[in-house]
Amino acid sequence: MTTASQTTETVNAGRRTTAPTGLALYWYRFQQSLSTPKPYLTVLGIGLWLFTYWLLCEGLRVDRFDKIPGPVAVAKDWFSPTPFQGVSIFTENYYNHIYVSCRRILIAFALATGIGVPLGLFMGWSQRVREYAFPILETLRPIPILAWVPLAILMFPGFEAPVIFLATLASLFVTTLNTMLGVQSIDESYFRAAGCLGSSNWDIFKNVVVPGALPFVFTGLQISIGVAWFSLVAAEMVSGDHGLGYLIVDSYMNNVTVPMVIGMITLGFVGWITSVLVRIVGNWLMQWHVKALALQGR
Amino acid sequence: MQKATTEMKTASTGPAPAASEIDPHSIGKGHLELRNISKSYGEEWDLQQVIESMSLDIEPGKLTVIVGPSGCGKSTLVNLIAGFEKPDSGEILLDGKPVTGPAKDRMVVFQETALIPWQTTYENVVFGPKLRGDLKGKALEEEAKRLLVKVGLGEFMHKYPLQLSGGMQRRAELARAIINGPRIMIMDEPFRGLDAMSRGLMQEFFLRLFEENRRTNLFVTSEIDEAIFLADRLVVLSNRPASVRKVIDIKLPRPRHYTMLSSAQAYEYKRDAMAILHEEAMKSFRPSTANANFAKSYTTSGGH
Amino acid sequence: MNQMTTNQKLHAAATSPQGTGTGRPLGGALSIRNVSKIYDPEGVNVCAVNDCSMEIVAGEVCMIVGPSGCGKTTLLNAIAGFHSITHGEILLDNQLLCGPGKPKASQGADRMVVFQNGALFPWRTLAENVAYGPIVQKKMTKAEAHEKAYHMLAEAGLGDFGDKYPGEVSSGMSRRAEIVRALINEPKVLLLDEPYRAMDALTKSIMHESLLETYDRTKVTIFFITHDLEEAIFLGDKVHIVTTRPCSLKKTVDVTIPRPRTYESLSSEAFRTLMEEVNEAVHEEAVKAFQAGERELA
Amino acid sequence: MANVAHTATSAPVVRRRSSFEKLMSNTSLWRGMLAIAVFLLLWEIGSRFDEWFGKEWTLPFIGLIPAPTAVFAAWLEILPKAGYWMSWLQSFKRVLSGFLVAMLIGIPFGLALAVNKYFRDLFFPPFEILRPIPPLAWVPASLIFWPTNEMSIAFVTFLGAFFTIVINVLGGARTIDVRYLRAAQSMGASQWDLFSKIILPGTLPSIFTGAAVGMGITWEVVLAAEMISGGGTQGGGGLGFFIWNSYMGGSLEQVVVGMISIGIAGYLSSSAIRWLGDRFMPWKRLF
Repeated sequence: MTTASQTTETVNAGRRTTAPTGLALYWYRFQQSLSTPKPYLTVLGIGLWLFTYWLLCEGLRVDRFDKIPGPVAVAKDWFSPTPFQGVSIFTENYYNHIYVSCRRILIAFALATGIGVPLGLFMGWSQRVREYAFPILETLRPIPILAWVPLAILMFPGFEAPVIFLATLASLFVTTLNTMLGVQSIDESYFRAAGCLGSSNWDIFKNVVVPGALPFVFTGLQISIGVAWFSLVAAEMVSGDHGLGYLIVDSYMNNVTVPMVIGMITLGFVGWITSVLVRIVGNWLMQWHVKALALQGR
Repeated sequence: MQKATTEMKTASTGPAPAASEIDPHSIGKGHLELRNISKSYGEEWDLQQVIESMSLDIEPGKLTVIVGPSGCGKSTLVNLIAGFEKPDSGEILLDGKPVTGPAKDRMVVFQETALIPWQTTYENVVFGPKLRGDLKGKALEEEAKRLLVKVGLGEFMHKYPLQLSGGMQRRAELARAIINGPRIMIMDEPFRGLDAMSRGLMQEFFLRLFEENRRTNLFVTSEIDEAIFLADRLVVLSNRPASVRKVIDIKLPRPRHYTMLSSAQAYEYKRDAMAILHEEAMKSFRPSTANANFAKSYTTSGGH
Repeated sequence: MNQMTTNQKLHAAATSPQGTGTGRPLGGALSIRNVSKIYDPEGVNVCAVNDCSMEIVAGEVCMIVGPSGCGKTTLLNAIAGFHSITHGEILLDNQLLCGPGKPKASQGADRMVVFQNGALFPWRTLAENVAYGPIVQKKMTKAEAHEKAYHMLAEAGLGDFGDKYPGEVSSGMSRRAEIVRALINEPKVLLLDEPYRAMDALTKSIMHESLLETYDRTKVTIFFITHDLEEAIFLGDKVHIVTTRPCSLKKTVDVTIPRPRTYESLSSEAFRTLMEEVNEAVHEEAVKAFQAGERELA
Repeated sequence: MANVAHTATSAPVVRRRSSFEKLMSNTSLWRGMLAIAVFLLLWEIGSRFDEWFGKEWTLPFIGLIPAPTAVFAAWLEILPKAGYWMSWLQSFKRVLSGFLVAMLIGIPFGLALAVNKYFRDLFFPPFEILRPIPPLAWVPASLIFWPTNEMSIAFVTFLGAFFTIVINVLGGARTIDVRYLRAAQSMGASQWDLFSKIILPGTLPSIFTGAAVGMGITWEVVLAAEMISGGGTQGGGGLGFFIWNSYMGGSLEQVVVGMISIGIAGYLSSSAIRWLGDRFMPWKRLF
């Protein structure tokens, strides 16, 4: 329905005869969209939200809101070479926090993927492996990651290992289950076809199980990286040393509110970037899937 | 079926004659005229002309079947007639009045099934009249039940659509359309997706329904056998952009029987229609001759 | 019986200039003798095939017509080695596939299956799909297999589409590619399980012509399951009509329409007479299946 | 699947197995139980290794964790105590309050986003900007903002569920088959009819999916918030605080008891949602 209304809008007037490519296509789409209210509403929406935020916290200084740093205060500190409250894009410790968090995420995500994907593949492929492993997984899964904090601190030495353990554990469950579902979703006839064509078990694993499960695996990885960030922040807040979660909670303890907000925004941004990266890698690995979806108009 | 006919008559003189199935305004009416309609989609550098200046008269009281190659624009045509979309140019008239949007005088039976899955079969059937309030309470209940029994779903009234077989879903959908008393029924490849055998049975069933009261009917399909078996008039469309290639009057006697399909006369019609269709299909199919065209029309809309 | 097989072999060898591959071992006589299959899920015994016997000579196109869900596919699965049988025996060129003491046939490249909804691996291009069999069977090197795949795709009119993924081409083309994928292994029997089910009549008719052309070129034995009588008569040398569940042989018709057949044969007198002859039997089974279906749901 | 056992000579006897027989022959059930039993056994051995063979035999990681039997004993001990059950109650109260508010605001907001194009263009971008911030990152800010601990926990809980629910409602409402809408339009449905009879029930499955996921997040958030905010200061408590307190008090058995308790609590709440889903969507549980 929406496609119909969109296309009628674009039909008229000076027709182009060749399809624009690459950036030109984006530029064309942008120009087209200028004739619809969408971009204006988007700008207005974000503007309105920022304005309300400013009005409540800084403009009118409404009771309680005045305790939260407003957009102007945050921006001033964030982009100042000599930040009032210690953190800005010019200070080294800001990048140090980002680096530490990202490193932890990278290790945790790599560990979870490295363990979870093969485990999930075998669980999906072999009924026997599934019947043994799945109940244990399902018993442990409802326990919130945060509940593991004391055990993690106890089992692993230092600051770094417990935090990574918690983030790994969280994404491990997601990755494993999605991979398993992915294998189970593969149509039986692919296995049969591969069998007919004379494949060995290893051929089937390599050529049917792995590629067939990939779309689900990457859906799982998208969720998994979100969950990893979620748990990382929690872990850093409870038992951390450096990292964005630590920055937030440390600022709170020291009663400096601006770095707290900077930490939140940075966290959102970095989290978003990582999930985009996972998607890009997924699309790159699954050309066949992307092309088929594109033709279906999705 | 004979019995059902008499029942219908008593229903019309019953307590609530209002706008039930035997609405005198709906039967025998439904003269649909398409005048020079065109429709296109797509980016401006890649404009797909789907329908090009098509004119067609659909006569009241007849079963007109439109047949054309897959992806030729039949579904777009249905959307235009039903009022879900508007043509770029040209006009569509129903009994002389222009079509402006969807309304109950043109009921569509969709491809696959469009029964609302969260309503039982019965709730689906009474959905329309209840919304409009033109048939209420006991009268509505009786009418709905009568129709459901007629389509052989008396026992399945309180089941959800997903609990029914494919054939049953199509019949429930027929009942849901009929109860609204449309002037013209638009069937958009309604039996697609059924296997060849249940399809044959559904065609017979549908014919019985039509032959009872001869409500104006527009039936869209891509199966030639189905088309010839059902039609009074057979409209053969060209490949995309769709336009009318030929109109064939099918003079097989009514009521029809499945054996008539293997009669010499039916084969005559079939040969005629096949020749055109095959030619049209080939236009877009042979990779060597029209590669690009083929890729477009068959890759994107091939299956559905 | 034996003699007939040899005759047929000679005949096939004489009339088929092998378009693809040289020295393909001819053969493919299938004997299905008193086969029964009883499913036993959850202790509810369902008889899918009951005492079904048929003889298929080498190089024949054998069509099985019956209502959907009648157990035809079970029969095919037994031949291909996906399922076991409960009773009876199946022989290929007088060699036991499955029978007493060996309920399940082993899967092998001498019997290739083309599946109902298509089972080209969506994550491989058409050429990679076709080349898959010879590569995993280690019959050819990767380069040889790919070369042959492109060659055979070109023969089937898919030369320009070798590098496309199955999701990018129409269902008709992917089905043709699937047949090519089967034929590259030079099977004795091609097992087709309602391959054109979801297609509209026109695409179907084109698919038929393409299959007939392939058959005329290779003379491979074809075991073709369908519920479309017209398709059966148009393609087949022999049409076996089977009853609704449990599946057993109801009627067999020899199709005498000369080959090569074109779509004009569809409107020939001979075709019409055959249709008239079989229609009754098929209609009867359809009604039975329909009534059984309604009963089951009520 | 695995009935190759049929020999080709066996006669086609029709025999139904009793439900007891079915249960006994349910291999996947037995395997699952066996796996869990082995898991518990290994855990027991691993953690008691040093008791049996001396301190130098303390295994890494697992040797530091209390054994299942010890946990069970601790659980039995704590089971009759009111404080333990108060923690349950506290946590449940927090989860429910945050979750319900998220549903009450999230569902209409999501539906409004789905139905009205302008509303979506206006409000969706800010929503998308805020969404990637993990809910726990809000904890300090909300501790500053809200006057009581209780309210700040509720607020963070609300945030955790809110984003998930809105995204699910929006996605669900926008993927409703256009043919249902068209069929209804043909039959003369007004805008309100379309909304109440098609869009709303059509979105229900996504609402419940969102609720189930949201419920999981809610538990995580409540637990974290309880642990971070120290829970107890204003009569807080809760299972998160129970765990933290036990940890501080050095009772590791109780920590594991807390973990298991909260696992059970989370499982119970998601089962409740599934049960409600079945109630509200009879057309979903067919066959």
